Amino acid sequence: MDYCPHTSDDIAQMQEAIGVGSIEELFADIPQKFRLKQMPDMPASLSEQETLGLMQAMSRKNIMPRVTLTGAGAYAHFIPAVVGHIVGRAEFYTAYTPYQAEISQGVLQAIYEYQTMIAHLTGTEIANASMYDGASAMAEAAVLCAKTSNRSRIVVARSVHPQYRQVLQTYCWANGYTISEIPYVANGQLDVAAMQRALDDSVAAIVVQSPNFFGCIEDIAPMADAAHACGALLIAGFTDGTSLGILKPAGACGADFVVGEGQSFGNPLNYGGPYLGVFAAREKFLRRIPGRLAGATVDKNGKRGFVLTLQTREQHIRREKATSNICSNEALCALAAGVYLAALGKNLGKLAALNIYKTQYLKNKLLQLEGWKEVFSAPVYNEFALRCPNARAVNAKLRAEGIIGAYDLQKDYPELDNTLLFCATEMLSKDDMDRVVEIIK
Amino acid sequence: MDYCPHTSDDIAQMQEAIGVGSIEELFADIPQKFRLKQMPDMPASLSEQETLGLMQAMSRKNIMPRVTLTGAGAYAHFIPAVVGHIVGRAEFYTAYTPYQAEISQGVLQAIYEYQTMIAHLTGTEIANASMYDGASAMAEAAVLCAKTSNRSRIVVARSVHPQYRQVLQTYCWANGYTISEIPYVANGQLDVAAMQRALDDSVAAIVVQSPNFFGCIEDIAPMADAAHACGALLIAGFTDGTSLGILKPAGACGADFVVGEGQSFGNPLNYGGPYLGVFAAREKFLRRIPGRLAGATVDKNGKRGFVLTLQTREQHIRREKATSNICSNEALCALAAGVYLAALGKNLGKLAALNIYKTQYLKNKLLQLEGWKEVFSAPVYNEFALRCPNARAVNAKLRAEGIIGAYDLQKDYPELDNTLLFCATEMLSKDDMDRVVEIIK
Amino acid sequence: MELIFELSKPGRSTADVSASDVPVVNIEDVIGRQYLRDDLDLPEVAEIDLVRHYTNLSRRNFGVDLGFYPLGSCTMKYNPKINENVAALPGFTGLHPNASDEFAQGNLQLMYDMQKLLSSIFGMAEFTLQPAAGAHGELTGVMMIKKYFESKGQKRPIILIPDTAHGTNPASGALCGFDTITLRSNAEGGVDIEHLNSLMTEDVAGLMLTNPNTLGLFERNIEQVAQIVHSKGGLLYGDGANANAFLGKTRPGDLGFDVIQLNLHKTFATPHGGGGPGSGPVGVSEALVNYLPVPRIVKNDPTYSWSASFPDTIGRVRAFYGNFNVIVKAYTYIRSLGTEGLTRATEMAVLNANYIKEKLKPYYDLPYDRVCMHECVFSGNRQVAQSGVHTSDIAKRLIDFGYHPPTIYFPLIVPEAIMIEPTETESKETLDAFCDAMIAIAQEAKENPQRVKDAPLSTPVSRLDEVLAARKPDVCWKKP
Amino acid sequence: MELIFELSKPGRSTADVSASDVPVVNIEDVIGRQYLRDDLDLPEVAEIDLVRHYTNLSRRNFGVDLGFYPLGSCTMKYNPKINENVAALPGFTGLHPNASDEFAQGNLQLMYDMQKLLSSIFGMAEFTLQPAAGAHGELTGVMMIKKYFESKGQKRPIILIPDTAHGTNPASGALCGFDTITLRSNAEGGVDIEHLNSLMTEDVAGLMLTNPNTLGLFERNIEQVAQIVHSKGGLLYGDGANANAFLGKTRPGDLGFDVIQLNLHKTFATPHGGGGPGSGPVGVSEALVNYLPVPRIVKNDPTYSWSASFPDTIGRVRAFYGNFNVIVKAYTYIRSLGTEGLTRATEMAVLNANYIKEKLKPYYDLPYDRVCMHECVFSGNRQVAQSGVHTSDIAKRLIDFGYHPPTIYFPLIVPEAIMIEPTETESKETLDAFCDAMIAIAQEAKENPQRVKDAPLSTPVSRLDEVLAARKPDVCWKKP
Ligand SMILES: Cc1ncc(COP(=O)(O)O)c(C=O)c1O
Ligand SMILES: Cc1ncc(COP(=O)(O)O)c(C=O)c1O
Repeated sequence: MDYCPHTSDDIAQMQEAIGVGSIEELFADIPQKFRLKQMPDMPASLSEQETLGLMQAMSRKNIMPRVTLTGAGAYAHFIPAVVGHIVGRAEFYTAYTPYQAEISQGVLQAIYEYQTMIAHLTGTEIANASMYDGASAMAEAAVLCAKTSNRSRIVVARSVHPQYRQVLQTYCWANGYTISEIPYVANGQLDVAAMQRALDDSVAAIVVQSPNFFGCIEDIAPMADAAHACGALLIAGFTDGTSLGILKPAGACGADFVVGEGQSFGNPLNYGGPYLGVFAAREKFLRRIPGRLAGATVDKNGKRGFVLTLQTREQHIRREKATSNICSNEALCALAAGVYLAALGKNLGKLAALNIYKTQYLKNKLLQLEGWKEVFSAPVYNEFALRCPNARAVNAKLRAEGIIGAYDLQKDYPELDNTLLFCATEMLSKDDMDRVVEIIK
Repeated sequence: MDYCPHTSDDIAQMQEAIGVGSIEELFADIPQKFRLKQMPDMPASLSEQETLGLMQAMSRKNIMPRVTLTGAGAYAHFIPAVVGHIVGRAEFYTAYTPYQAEISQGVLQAIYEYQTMIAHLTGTEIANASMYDGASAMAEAAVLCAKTSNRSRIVVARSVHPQYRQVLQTYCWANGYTISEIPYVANGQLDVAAMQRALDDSVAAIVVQSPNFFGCIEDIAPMADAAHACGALLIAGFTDGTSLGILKPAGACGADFVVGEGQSFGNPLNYGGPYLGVFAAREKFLRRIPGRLAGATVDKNGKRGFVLTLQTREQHIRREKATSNICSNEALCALAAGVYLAALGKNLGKLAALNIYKTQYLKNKLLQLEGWKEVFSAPVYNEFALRCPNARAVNAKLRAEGIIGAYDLQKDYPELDNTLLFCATEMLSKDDMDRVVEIIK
Repeated sequence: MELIFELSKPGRSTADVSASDVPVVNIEDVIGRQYLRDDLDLPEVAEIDLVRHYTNLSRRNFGVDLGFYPLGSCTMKYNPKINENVAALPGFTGLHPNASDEFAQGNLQLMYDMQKLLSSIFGMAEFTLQPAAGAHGELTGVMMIKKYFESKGQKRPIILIPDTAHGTNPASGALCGFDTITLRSNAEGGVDIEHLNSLMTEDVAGLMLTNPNTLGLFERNIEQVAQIVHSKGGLLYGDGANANAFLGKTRPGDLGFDVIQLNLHKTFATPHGGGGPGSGPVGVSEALVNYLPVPRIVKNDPTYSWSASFPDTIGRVRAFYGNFNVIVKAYTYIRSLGTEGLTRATEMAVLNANYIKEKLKPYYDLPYDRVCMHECVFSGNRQVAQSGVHTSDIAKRLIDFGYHPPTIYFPLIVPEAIMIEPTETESKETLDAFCDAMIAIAQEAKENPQRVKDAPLSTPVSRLDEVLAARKPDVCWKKP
Repeated sequence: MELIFELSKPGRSTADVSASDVPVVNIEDVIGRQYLRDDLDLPEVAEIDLVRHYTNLSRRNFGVDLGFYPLGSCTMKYNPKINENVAALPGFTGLHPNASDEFAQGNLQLMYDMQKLLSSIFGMAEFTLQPAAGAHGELTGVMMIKKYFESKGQKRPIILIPDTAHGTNPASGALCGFDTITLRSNAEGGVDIEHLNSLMTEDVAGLMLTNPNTLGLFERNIEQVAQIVHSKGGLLYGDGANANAFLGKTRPGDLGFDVIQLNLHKTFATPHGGGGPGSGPVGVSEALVNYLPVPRIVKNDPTYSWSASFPDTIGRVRAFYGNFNVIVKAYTYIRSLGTEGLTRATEMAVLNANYIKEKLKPYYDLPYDRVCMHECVFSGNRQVAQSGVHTSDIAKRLIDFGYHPPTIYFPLIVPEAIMIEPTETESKETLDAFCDAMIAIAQEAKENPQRVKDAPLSTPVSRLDEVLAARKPDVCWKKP
């Protein structure tokens, strides 16, 4: 296959119009010694039917799980059919960044609506059009805090998603910022005293997550106060976005930035991507935040319309002084999130409640198993950590039944040996959970 | 789930506007004794997630075949991805019959293009916008011939698809027409001498199919001549529409009507429907044919546009004198067929050739098996009949391997015992066919 | 827009064909030159051009997903997206109809359950899912009536059809060899009982009744109508196209109908596909079960199978089993709505129609002023008289307001008919806005009739010359 | 159009939530009142209204599937539909990223193969697929450069960026803590070698070069450029956003690039999604392999697994493994085109750009008049001088002719720049029609400049007030 419409006649006529005798002449600027005769090591082209056959075979090499018991940064949720139908509209997915507002009102308005929903959900005043993912959104928020405050230390809770902390580490290292980690206490929440001790006027921001990586809900307001008291800012992450359907958002507790993974909002698991970084903030940071922004304005006749706005923040205008280097973002994923949130509406609260019911059920069932114990006592949304006699054996048994097991916390927290982080969403039926317990038994 | 947007406020306001105190009052015309208290025996409503779960489970009760070896009226072909993307456009599939031409130019033009492609493919001058399926298209053609000629006998080849003959029988019975069947000769083609004997001035039409049900290609021209010589018309069917990519169409051999199943053109197997009846004819029958027609015209400014035309043929105008009772047709399937044919273009010829290669390969391989013999010697397109030692055992073996076996001709032709009708399309790889022969061996 | 043929250029194509993995044979050798075609003149276009062509064509088409589509009698309700996704499951789309029953247990169960559900909802003894659309169902139903009398040795050449009936009814009767006689409506839009009494003889096979009829009115005397038809040994046929008006409220079987065809694409929310596909199941009372088309599904717990061993059957009306994929959508719809949902759908459909009727009554003539069911029928008589603006003009003008026009000039007994079926899936806001548009047009017809007659003004083509199209038909493009 | 919030009405919803099949607990008991939110003010709309809202919004958006989209530097080529279908296979969409490797062998093989294929095509030692877009790839690449010098114990605070570079290049450098110094272009649009020589010291970590550059011109002196950078111990970074210009013709690895990021959404035909997602793999030479982000895929025949045991790694730049589903599309594209197809794509892309360049040259200023690669850059200077019509006006006027405007005002060194990238998927007919439109606008700019300045005239909104939007930002709707 190729997708060039050119017939040999076309090519001949075009060569003539250009005034070259061959296509090769157009590549004359490439020094002869670097010209390829043949692309090396490449398989031959395939027909469309062969292509589909090849890719179907490859997809079938994956084992489709019957049940998924892990969350830990990505969440299995039911996606209403409307979402796919909307993001599948060619006008949306074959467009690019809406530089030309007049023929891009569709995407601009949809993103404006998305921003509004995110700001409300996170309890902030503003949100951008999306970041790459939750982890990079968190890292960019931290870099922003350090840059604008001229402070160079970031204080981060150890109960923040380990991968997020790694990304934070990478971004901070690249900018010459340092990181201090704050432990958790026995109930799974942040060690507030340790945080207090870590704060001084070198600290640009505190970074926490609620629910945190262990599923525990954090008490955000005191952290915000502590941060502000020392001139630092509070960056609050979240795990599963659906928790915002029922939990008080960090923005309402004084956080300056709320960042997190938006995948839960209508985006398939997709083995980790594309997802979307949610980035929301207090209004006062409007001119400093990274990423695109859709804004409302009027046309020549006073009619409402939407444009990309505050572009002076962006690299194509301020180049090295830009608020970040983001250019392509995750607009289609944000569109999906917007459609999802509009589709659920107030039912997002019901959905969150259902997640809690399922979680409590699974937790209680598992706790009846011999030798299983709760690790943290703080309230949880839809993830929870349990200590068990042999974590590896549990996951091996589940794997043998085509079930993706729980997240083994020892990977990232050596002290949490034989500790599994389970996740229960509306995708787990009672039968599924009973079966899981049966298998583990 | 339900899909009514009404809130209780809305309902109250609307009741008030209408002047009723309850919804029940609106049903006052239904005599009290016939009013249902409760719909009997119905399952409760389901959430969207439950609905999907239920239906997925049901679809998984089917066994998805690894290989399909039967054709016999429906054909497994590769459908280029573009087809689904186009027919999935909401503007197409959520519209209805284009009664209001000015906001239906999309479907009207697409159908006009479809009609044009079908007329060309079948070697006729005109084609309609689709019939229900190939069988009913054939039956309606026969009824039309009888109606307009005031003759009451239809002569049909026994080598026409048995189900098509059954449908023909039903339609003819309902109209008081009789049917005579013409046998096939040893090579699988129509018995021309028998046909000649069957013809007299009571015969309205001869009905044949090429390729016929046995896969054999018929010699159409002499049949057309014979029909015309006695004042009758020739209705020629076809089996797999892709054969028209390479075979001389019946229209080019003098047939008056060319009818057949259009499923091969971009429509999934769908366990038998929806498919579409192709209906093409000589120009002189334009005002008599059944079904919708899109026609070109101009608007007030002389701009080209399309409308439903010759509607005086239809039941909403002439009611009991209409050329048929068809109202809803298979427009979306015809759209798919149009997109498919436009996507293939001249490659339809290549595709037909590939079907022939595959067919010859499978036939030759099977003929190497002990006790397997060719039944008919006439040339075939992509179906062929073979006699074998034990037809049932062959299909049972294949079924055990998840393969849909060949069509057992004895069901419809008692004389063809242990005779299997195989079909090979581009969907069968060499490996598939080798494996099939291995299994049968 | 250009035609796909006008975009064609030799050498281009969208879909390619794989190289052969088996030996290439000489086609002339295996087929014979005389059987091969000389030319193959299909459009040659690249994928990008094909996709743009059809995508842009789609943008010149109005569908339910774009806006209000009150096309009376067609029940253009919203088509839920989950049904589309279910119907696209490979388990449903991928199976060959000749697969032996072992392969198809899911499909068979679905169709069997669907027949049972429809039987419950409509109060019939059994259903066939074979017919491909409503009119095909009518034909099938009338054939069963014919067969019924044939098997009783009775000659009944006549079938009665009300003057309000949809055109497919008389056409279906005629296509079954019946003489059709038109039954008059009475002043309140129902069956003229006296006329029925006078027509109903033992030469009459039956009456094809639509209830509620195409005026959107429920036949108040249904008990008497059924009694008259039955008393002469006739059968009562029901055109179920209007079933959205009574789900959960009453059942045709209880009302005395012997046969009824449904339009799944109307009542059960399957998309209309720009003209189809539809699906037209037919339900029958006990007396007619033996005449159902074959094959029929037989349940031998726990499996299902096809059987054609029903000697009294009318035979087949199409190949295979029906528009299976459409049935999947309708089944999904019924299961997701359940009893409550279906009943509420009917209630809201009827509420919406009555709401529109009340709101527009001051502005348009309402020939039958009584509570309506799921649709209401106005007449444009007043506008014609006032300023020569016809119903067709009003319809075209509605396009400029962003609406699909209602059905017009049907039913035939209402001059300048405007038949509005809002369906239950439209909100009060939508109805209010539509009524405002209708009222504005009524006003405009008085004040600026020419503007209405010039409509539509907002479409890619203006009013098209239908007379030219019919006088000089051009239904297939010819190379210039 | 109304906002989704303006359509909202209490009590409506599109998506429902299943009833609980497990015991319902009291939320306040398990969570605690203080952690629960007070309000949840999301839009409440019925499915029909939601679908109409977004469907109608989509119709106010221009995409490649509607028409020509010559947005320079963005490579808006046609996105083949088969790739969409492949990426939607449940085997690819359904797997959780925390699934153990046993579950994901298909995905792992796909990603591993993809890295190998990209390595072959670009002549690099190894690739990472982790970055989510081109700029993210730049950042990753520059981080590796930083790490490379760090591990050598060298302090090199500076990175060189040509004046033609895309804005993401300096921003990425800055986000890695580098000072960026601008490198001048010479008269023929290439690197000013003298300037490079003068800037290139042992304080300089490297040069970020785009080749062909954003003028669409191939760096003729690439060998010398690489030699100068390398001779001072620096590294040559390649911005591969323009890779569509040289597939099968040359390889960055052979040209001397040490790091290169790709934009799969440009070169390898994945849709741009109205702004994303993209995917920005980074390839490195042998010397930088150890610094690649983790995790990396390790092949232990016949299985594949993830490994994070690479002590010199820069770490992670995002969670999980990259924009997997985008990679599936790009992989499908590469496999279906194969060597021949990719080479032909490049050839036709370059042919198309040169064709447009030649056709428009008489009408618009062409600052660098030489053979271009996959795009060409004009200047609107002449039009400004003649009649005060600016490039932005020309762009808006093109909308009325049915085209998406080219990229404008970039690269910065061309005043009033008009950057046209036709891509290989556009036919000669399309290019001819586009050139006719450009020529007509040039004419119109002379004869009726006001008309051009008033453009667009055909859109649902006319020219929007961007100054107001920035002065009084309104980025979130507030309830009135
Ligand atoms: C009342 C009535 N009966 C029958 C039909 C015919 O149904 P179909 O179009 O599905 O054949 C229609 C279709 O419009 C109708 O409105
Ligand atoms: C030359 C060049 N480099 C880099 C980028 C950044 O790529 P992305 O938008 O994928 O982050 C772009 C995007 O427009 C570009 O044109």
